[in-house]
Amino acid sequence: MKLTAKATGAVLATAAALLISTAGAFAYDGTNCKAPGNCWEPKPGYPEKVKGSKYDPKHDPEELAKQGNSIKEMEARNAARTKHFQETGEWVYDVDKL
Amino acid sequence: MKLTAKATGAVLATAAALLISTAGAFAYDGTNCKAPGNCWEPKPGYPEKVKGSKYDPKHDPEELAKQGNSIKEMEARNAARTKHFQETGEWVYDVDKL
Amino acid sequence: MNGSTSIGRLASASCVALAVCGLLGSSVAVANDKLIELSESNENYVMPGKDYTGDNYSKLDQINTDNVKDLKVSWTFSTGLLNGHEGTPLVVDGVMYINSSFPNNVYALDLDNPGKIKWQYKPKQNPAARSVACCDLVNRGLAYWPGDDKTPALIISNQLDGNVVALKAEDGSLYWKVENSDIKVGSTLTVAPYVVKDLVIVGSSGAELGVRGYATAYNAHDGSQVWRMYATGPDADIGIGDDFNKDNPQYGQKGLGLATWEGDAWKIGGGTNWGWYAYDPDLELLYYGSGNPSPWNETMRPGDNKWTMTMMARDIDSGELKWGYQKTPHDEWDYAGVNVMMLSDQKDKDGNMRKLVTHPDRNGIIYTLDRTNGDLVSADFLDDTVNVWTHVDMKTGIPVRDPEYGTRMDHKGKDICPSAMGYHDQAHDSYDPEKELFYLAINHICMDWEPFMLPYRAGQFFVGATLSMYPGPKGDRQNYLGLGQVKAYNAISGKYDWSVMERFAAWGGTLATAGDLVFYGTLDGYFKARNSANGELLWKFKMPSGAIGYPMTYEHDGTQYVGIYYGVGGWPGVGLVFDLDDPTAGLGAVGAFRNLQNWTQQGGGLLVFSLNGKGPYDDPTLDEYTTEIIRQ
Amino acid sequence: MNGSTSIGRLASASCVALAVCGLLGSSVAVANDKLIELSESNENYVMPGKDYTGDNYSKLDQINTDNVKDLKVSWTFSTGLLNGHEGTPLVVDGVMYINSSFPNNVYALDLDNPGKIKWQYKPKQNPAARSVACCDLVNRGLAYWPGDDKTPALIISNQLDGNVVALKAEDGSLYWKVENSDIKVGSTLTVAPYVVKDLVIVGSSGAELGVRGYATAYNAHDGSQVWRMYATGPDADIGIGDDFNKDNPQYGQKGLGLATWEGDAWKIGGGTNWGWYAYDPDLELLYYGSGNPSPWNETMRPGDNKWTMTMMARDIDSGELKWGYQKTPHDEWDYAGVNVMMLSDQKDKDGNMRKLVTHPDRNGIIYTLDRTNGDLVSADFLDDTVNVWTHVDMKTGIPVRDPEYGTRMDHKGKDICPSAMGYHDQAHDSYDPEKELFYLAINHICMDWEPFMLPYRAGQFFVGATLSMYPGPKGDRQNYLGLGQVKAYNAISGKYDWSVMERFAAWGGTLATAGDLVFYGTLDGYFKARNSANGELLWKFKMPSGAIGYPMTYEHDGTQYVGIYYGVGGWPGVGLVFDLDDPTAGLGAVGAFRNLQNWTQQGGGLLVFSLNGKGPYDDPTLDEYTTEIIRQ
Ligand SMILES: O=C(O)c1cc(C(=O)O)c2c(n1)C(=O)C(=O)c1cc(C(=O)O)[nH]c1-2
Ligand SMILES: O=C(O)c1cc(C(=O)O)c2c(n1)C(=O)C(=O)c1cc(C(=O)O)[nH]c1-2
Ligand SMILES: [Ca+2]
Ligand SMILES: [Ca+2]
Repeated sequence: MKLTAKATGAVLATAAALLISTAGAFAYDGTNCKAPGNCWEPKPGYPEKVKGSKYDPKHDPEELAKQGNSIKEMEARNAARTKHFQETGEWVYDVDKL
Repeated sequence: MKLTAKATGAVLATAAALLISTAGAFAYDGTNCKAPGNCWEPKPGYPEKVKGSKYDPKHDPEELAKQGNSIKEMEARNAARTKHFQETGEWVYDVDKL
Repeated sequence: MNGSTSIGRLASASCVALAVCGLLGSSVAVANDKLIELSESNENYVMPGKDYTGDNYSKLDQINTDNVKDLKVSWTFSTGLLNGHEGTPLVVDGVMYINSSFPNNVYALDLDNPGKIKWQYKPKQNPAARSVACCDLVNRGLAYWPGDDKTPALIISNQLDGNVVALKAEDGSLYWKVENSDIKVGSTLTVAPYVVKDLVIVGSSGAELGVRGYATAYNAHDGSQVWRMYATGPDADIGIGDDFNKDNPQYGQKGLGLATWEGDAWKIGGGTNWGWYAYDPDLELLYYGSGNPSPWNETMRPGDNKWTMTMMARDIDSGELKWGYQKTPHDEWDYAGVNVMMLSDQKDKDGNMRKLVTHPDRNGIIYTLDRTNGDLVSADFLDDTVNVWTHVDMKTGIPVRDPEYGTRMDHKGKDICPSAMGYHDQAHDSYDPEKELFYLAINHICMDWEPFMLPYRAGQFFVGATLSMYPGPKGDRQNYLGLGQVKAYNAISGKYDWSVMERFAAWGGTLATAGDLVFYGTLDGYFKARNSANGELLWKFKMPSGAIGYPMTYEHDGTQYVGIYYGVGGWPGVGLVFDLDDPTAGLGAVGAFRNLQNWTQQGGGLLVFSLNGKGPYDDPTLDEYTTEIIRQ
Repeated sequence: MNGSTSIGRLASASCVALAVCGLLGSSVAVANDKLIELSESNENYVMPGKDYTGDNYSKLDQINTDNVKDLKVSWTFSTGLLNGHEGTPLVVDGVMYINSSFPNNVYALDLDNPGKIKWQYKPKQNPAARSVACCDLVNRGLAYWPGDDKTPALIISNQLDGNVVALKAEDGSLYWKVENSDIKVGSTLTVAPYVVKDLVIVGSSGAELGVRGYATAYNAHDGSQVWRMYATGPDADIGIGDDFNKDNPQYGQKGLGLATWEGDAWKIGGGTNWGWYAYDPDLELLYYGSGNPSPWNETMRPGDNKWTMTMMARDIDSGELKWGYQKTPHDEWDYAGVNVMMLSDQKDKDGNMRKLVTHPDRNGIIYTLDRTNGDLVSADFLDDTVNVWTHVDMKTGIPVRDPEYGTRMDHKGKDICPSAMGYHDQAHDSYDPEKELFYLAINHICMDWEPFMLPYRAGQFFVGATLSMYPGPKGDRQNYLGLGQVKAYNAISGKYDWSVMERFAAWGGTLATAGDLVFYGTLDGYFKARNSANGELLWKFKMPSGAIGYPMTYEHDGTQYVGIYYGVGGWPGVGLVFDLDDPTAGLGAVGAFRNLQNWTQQGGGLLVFSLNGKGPYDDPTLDEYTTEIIRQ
């Protein structure tokens, strides 16, 4: 069941036949890359960028920032815990008690 | 380990010894019965009736009636369910749908 | 029949005789005969205790003292629920019926392929039921009614929320469903329903919430109520007629359900029945025990509190109370009297053949009565460490107290043995009619007890005592171990042929077999087999979780299987189940069983054992989706 | 070593050599060597997949094709929890460490007396964690760090609530505890931690809630963070340096973590890693896969969405990404790329010995890469019913799509194979280095998929697609059966030596042994052993509940044991676990697995098997409270 481009065999033949007969939107195949590893193309009729299109998710930057902020805070708390542990040999999880 | 009144043996002997040496309130032994099967006596210093005593539970008659009322209602609902079942061969639990 | 003289084994012949004599209505007789007949087969297990004797004894001897060491798991089933799993499954005609803890799912498994569920019934229950259950969210089993020409065979299940459901045995669909207990007033159902003739007997729970107990008989055909009898109140409510206790008037007769209570206290006076039933088809008497009076605080309820704590014998058709013996008048310790009733026919000390009922009670005494009329035959301590009683007056039947261990307001009772859990609680024991030995699953727990006053509010806990429980004198009080025993007891000699201490008790009970074996599961999760003649431990298995149910056995396709539920819980497991720490929580159980969590965790399911694990999947292709292997 | 050429088995010798050469810091080298040494012993099972190769292969052959029919349960343990039980226990020096579903209790059992719990750790977790877990409340296992002269041996447990706890292996007491993931922003932990040297590697979950994925290395000594690397965003965050993908520049190199996303979408772009790790001690590379981009609705995130869906090789000390191969650029189907990585050393088609990493991906393709540099060696369909791809372009590595089976807004994709569950999900597979065969636990599920728009709100589900799932073309679509396969795969020939359909899939994975056996548990609760050479079914056992974990094996006191968790759940079990009916609920799993409940119910525990059930309780007096029997 090899599926390298060069492979042959019943399975691939079926798949290839399917490809030709297929209706619907095209899919990108990696032949029109902006750069290596950056090959995506929008499907016909769909926007290249969603911003301003009818598919604009209109993300709230505040929501988008929440994960990063939360991680920063966790890292700071963890660092404080480790520091206390290194200094005292005692692990205190509750940072209010450090 | 027989413990009929007539039985003897180490266990009972111990128990009897205990009885004699025991301090504290007396316990009724069924020898002063008002009637067969009605033999209880209050412990010394405890009331014969709690009503009006410092141990009066002051039961609320409305609370005391709740179980009886609930059972009457359940029995009526069950009877309605069974009647419907006997008449139609169909069991309907929701009495609002009978 | 192996020369057995116990009633269940003789019953079928008698019943046929009765039916022939025209004493029983025909459809009634048919259903009843069918159940008796089924109960006699080694392939079935149709009711708690195996047959109407409740002796939980099987004539199967394929597994025996020689080969029990080769007992291995054949197959398993998880119910999908935690909380304690009590009771034991039923087996009828190659189908196993499994009960479970709240919300009381019911499963049917085809023994030819138990890996696929034949049907399942998963009721949606009001979750409020959880908060009024006293002792974990347990259920003690199902009942089977064999059906007749009008009505299909039924599986009956009591739900914690107070509903009784009858399911078609064939497909699990609902046939009828009635309300028996109202959780709004604190009344629940944990008891296994019990089928006699065309009646379904249903008990009640909730004496820790002031519930006035009753037993009800429903007509299996349509769920209609045939009779309902209470433990307290007017004679008519209790089913007391003119001939009540006629052979033992000293036990008390009329009017006592009111006269032994102050005012209306009988209306909230407990006496539920959530334990086990037995039935004598010749005498047509149903045996069970009523539970503790309510509240636990004795000072609040002057009087003997009849007919709580009573061994009862009721006429099955009318519900009438034929005799009743109150074991613990005016209870001061929660010695709820609902324990197992085991019927045997044995020669008494004088050599007279007697029809007996034996009952290991919570109060530390094991009673044997003449089951025809309630005559007291013997009353023995379950253990020599019982200290609340000095003895039972055999004439009056009254147990004589040691006042040192009584309880009362403004007093903290100490070192009281047994504790509120009794020296025996809900365990379903067994009786070997060959050896004339009862295999008792005993608690070894004592307590301190301090009452307090509290008002009655319907649907709320109404106990009024704070308890500390700990191992009895023979246990390890430092480590809270040694909380149970297993004993082989002869009701005629009063002797214990053998006894052994258990770490946390065999809370669920025992099974005896003609293989000279006694089986039981322990709270700490061991399933054990002992030589029933001498107590020698022959085999054990570590189950996923502790047992609070009792083992059963059946034969299928020529192989003997032994089944047992695992799933720790019940009263001793409440600390584990609800994650409680305060030793007085769980009505004192948390402290006593504080170490149980170091041996077992919650679970919920069934293990089925056989010699060398023989079973349906010895052919591994059974229940395969396909046996086709594609090779390239 | 049996002539095995797999890396884990060669690693120890190499490491010792390295240490001698002074290339490794001494304490680091010691801990690492110790773990490798432990992993080589048949008596231990110290990490997921048994050793760093992740091949889950054991040289034990006491249980083999001849005698596996005599495999019986030796002992059992319930964790006290329901919900799916994934992963497998660890065994180190005669002690077994057991993980469990939420709240992630940890248990240590002494194998000499597993009936008594050696220690237990029961964390109190914020119950809110339950509502942000995507796929049941699972946990994939524990890690063991062997300790050194400064710090005791540790058991590390990832909690669903995002905390990582290190417990002293000796007594279970807390050693350190850090916050890795914040449930308030939808981030959880289900992945098993992974120990390499003195580092504890921890992944992340939550791409169904828009969580930007990362892997973190903590210092085992004090919980300090050594490195944290993301799947998306700036190169520095991802650990991309100058030599990234130097041998395969066509995979992409710098800047793509930003350039392949529109705007800030990478901040909520998924790429969590909750699957399995492997490690090559010679190359000092850590292998794992990043998961799906977020949201599932592809229209909302133009671009290749790098480096989600990527096979990654990171330098263990620095976390630097040495090579990365994105299998599914711009995912349209949730083909999360986190699956198991299995390291093998095999001759390629040209006869050259290669250091390989094999990875059965969700997207229906099984990849084998040169693990030194990421060269694509082979990419085979997991089944010939895959229809989303026509082939993989072996030069660019890009899989070529059949547009018929793509997804997009305002379009309902139909008959897409594989479904979102992939033809392979979290199963931990195995590899037999003797036979050079991979034993793959495969899904056989297809789907319809319809996207919808939704806003991102931190901590809320952010999926944007409605799914219906059903059996693949070889299954039984009428009855929703035939949802899985087990296959033996040769990565060099690309051939499947044997394949067999399963009713509901072997969701948890497989174990291969030198006894010529492959073991696995199925969702419907069967534990099976097949002849690993030809697939023949030799043995099976019906477990209490379905399996979603994978088997392990160890030797203790000369006896070979096989262990496996039961406890159905995970993504396929969400319908059962949360009692859901809507077929599109559970992200489509409820419909596909609607029939699972007819074979199994929830449970949670461990079964341990041996030949004839041999085990510690063969001496039934072990762990008795007393052996004294009192006879009267
Ligand atoms: O008085 C009652 O109504 C009532 C009910 C129950 C029950 O329903 O389980 C128990 C008790 N009492 C009780 O006293 C008791 O010891 C007990 C133990 C158990 C158990 O299942 O372990 N249930 C009950
Ligand atoms: O993207 C994620 O963060 C994430 C997490 C998890 C998880 O943590 O269990 C699963 C998935 N995705 C997932 O896509 C998936 O198929 C899946 C299956 C299971 C499981 O345990 O059965 N978990 C997860
Ligand atoms: Ca009670
Ligand atoms: Ca995912």
